[in-house]
Amino acid sequence: MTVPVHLRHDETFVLNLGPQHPATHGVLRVKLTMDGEYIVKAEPVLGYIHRMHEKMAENGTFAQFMPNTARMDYLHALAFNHGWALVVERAAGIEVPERAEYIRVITVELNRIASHLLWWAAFLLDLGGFTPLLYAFDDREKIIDLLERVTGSRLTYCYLRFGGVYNDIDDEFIAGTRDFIKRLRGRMPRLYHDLVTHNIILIKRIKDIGFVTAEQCRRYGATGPVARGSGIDYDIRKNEPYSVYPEFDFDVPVFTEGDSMARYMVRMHEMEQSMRIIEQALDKLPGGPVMGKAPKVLKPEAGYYYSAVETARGSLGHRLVCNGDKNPYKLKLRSPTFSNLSLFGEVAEGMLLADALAFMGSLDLVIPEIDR
Amino acid sequence: MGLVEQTQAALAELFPEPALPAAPAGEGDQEAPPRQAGVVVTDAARHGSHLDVLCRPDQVVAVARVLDQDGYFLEAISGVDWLDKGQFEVIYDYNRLGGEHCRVTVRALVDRNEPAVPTISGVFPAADWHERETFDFYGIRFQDHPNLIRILLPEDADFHPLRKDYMP
Amino acid sequence: METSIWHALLYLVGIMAFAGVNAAWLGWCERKGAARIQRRIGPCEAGFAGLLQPLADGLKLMSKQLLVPQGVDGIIFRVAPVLAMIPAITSMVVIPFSENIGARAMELSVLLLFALASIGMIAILLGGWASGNKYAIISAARSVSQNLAYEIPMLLTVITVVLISGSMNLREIAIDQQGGFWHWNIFRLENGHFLTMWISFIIFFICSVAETNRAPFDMAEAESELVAGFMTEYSSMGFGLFMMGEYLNIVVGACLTATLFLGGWDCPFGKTPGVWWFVLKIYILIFTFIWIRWTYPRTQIYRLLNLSWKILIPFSLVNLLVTAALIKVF
Amino acid sequence: MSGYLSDIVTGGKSLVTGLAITAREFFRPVVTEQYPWEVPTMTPLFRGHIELIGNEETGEPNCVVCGMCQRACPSVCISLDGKKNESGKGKVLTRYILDFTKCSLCGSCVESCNFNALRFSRDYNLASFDKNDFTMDLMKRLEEQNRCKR
Repeated sequence: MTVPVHLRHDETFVLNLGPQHPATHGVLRVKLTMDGEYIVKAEPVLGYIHRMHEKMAENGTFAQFMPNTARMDYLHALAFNHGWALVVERAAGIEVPERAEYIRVITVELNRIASHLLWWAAFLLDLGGFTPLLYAFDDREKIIDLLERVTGSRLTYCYLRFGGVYNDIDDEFIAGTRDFIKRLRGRMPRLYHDLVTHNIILIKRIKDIGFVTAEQCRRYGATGPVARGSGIDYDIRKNEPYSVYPEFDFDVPVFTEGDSMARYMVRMHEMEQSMRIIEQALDKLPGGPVMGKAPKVLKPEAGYYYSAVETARGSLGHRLVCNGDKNPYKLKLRSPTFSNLSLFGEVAEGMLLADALAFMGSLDLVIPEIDR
Repeated sequence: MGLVEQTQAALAELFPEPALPAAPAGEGDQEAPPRQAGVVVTDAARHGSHLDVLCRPDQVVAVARVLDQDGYFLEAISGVDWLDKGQFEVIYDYNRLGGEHCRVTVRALVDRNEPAVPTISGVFPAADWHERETFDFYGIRFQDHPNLIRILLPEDADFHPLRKDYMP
Repeated sequence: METSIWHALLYLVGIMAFAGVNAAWLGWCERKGAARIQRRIGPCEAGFAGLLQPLADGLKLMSKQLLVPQGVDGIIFRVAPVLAMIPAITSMVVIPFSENIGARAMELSVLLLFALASIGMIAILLGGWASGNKYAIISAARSVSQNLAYEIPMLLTVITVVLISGSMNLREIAIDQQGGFWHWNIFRLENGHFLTMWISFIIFFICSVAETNRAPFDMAEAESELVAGFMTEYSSMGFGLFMMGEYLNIVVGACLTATLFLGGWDCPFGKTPGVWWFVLKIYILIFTFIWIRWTYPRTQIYRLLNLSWKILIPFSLVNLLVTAALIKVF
Repeated sequence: MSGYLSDIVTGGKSLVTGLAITAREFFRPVVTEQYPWEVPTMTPLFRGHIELIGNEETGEPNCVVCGMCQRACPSVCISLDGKKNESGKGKVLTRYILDFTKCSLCGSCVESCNFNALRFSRDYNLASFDKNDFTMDLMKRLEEQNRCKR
């Protein structure tokens, strides 16, 4: 509830939120011009963790860029792998066997739940609640152990290959995933909803805070849970189906209020939907190879290619320009949080500092993904 | 696919002379005769975008305004450095937020020595940061952009890293 | 209570020991309690079950260099942490630990306690203002408005207790509640006081949590917003003193709640009153402080002030009215 | 007025349920693993830094110095060279240095080697004060393994 107050522009002082600040989850710096505790103007300053992935893509071959994709959004690394694999497979015309598609969907959705769990934990930590973090990390640890069995790494996965996946999943993984889903479904109502979602302090802290209208989302290009919290029914898995998503029935949670509470509820429901997808994928898991045939050195046909993938934070786009030799000629990574954050300046005006942080937490920022 | 035709028609008024339907986008740029400005339908399954619009830099704002009316949102702005042809290329990607899916790619070629493209941050505020980033990496000046300064590189950097002739 | 020099010296040492031990080992209790709630173990390496951890922390804090940043008001910067510690310790003088253990039983001991509590508030304000750090200034402004907002309902609820016990002297209040838990102020059955006393107890407890800048109300030292609030610029013992001051405030808050509402050193079955009952009650209350801290997120400054001005104060006023009426009627 | 009261009642109830949940959690067993004392079990696919595979009898590395891993590595961490084999056919590995500071454990080298000469090692506590400890000589490491195997 941003109190409409006349902001005196003469007695303001500039406060640097970041780059070392507990609430910015990484090295984001926001230059706040403040009048007392009200924000007169907020201007995010980026680039503190910029590594120029796009130049690395141009210098290395297509396969050599796969490890980089996981270093951008380390919370949902598999979706970034998936995006890069998708655009190169489209460019080079590589077929992916059915089983590999299913394994990709299962691991990506597991990674999405892990990402939402970590977002929930960090969001509660921003709002001052310490204990939920430990409960969320307890669950997330189960997912990471499962994914480590299959991919070999715990956070920055390099699991997908052009034309399939690195190696097959075994029965222990499938059994482990089913137990995990049963366990999380058991804990969700009590530890997540009763302890936190229905808590009056939390409701008052994030309800009616940080209103983002659908028009603002469209003009700033915000996608993912931020857009779905403002009433825009846009999920790439449904609107622009890729991989084998059309074969699963899951619904896209959309809330129309557009405040932090709506974005919070969107992500909590999305965890439930991801579990549904995983269960259906495990039931319909076909046999067969996990690696299609792909040439060792890829030389895709010259042209312009674009692929969009739904990550936990929004639509990740790869704009690829090839000129026929073994290196990508140009790769532009459209990171979802880059656009989601661009509306922060406009929405945070007139807000309290504490509300601005609750709003920033509900945007679910991952800074290395913004700075690339 | 009503939406694609409808958008194509909306964009067609901007380009009076008929577009060359023969060469779809990016097919062997060198041999095919250079495409006139125009709208071409491309195969989305492979190239990701339904419509490919090649336009002159000064038409960029007009195209943006047409797409803004149709309810598109700006997904990304990327620059490409065609060193051998001595040209920069700015690619605008527009997409639909919800409803039927249709992605429009607008490409504008600009001379390499004095690259100047009018800004569309008036129409789409999302373009503000994307244009600053393209300026940061390529040095393409976006005319009357609210504050065209570097966004990702340190302020005192005097180089444009993504240019093909950039040697660290 | 004769006041010979030996008596004073004995109590000086006794209170300093009690304060020192409590300030250090409450940190240990907090970390252990938080760990158990979060289903982990907490400090368990230093000594048996981590009991030497506070010594290790204290040693570390003392060995660090006290940095006084440039452009800081030197004197106030150094005085503020000490000022945060003094009221917490001096208010232990008037707390009646048991029948014959109690440093000084003054007539207006309740009033003295509240005067000292506001000195604690001033210490936070000075600490925040003197360190010249923007975050600290915001935190100082916040803590003043918060402590002010929660002092009033606290006073109003204490007045209801004083009305019932008839005296401002903590010892008399405690003696008045002797003889079994049905005599305690909360469960006092005669002339229907238990009704109003329950509301006073809850309001008083909320206010003491807010007064010590704890848990849902830790606006002054909000880690995720103001980095470390007024303690941002303090290092080594400056920070240490502020932390110990906070823990001692919790002890004083718990002692006050125990004395006013839970019958001081009285045994629940009225047979063996003694100081251990008093200490047991304090530590149960302190555990609830810890318990609350590790359950709830932090409120926002507006909700905090609304809670006090719009809910706690009206309720405590009505409560005061009802108590006065009940006394008049019966 | 009713909104005011109902707000307090529902708020109070949610606070009490919150306390009840944390109380229940307070008494439940500990979930965390005490690391230095209890070591977690290692998954089969764990990726330590890479190491050479020696064939069982002679203990010589299987590597034929084809340089595929060197080319596949995105961050150029592997540098190896070999000399002509006396009997004239093929090459023998003389030096194999891995610069682990730049390695991103992507596995391209292990995948690109089709002579079964590389695999992921399984040691994970690699802390050291000196950066040069991480430019590892995998040949020496293979000899040590062979020596301690005998």
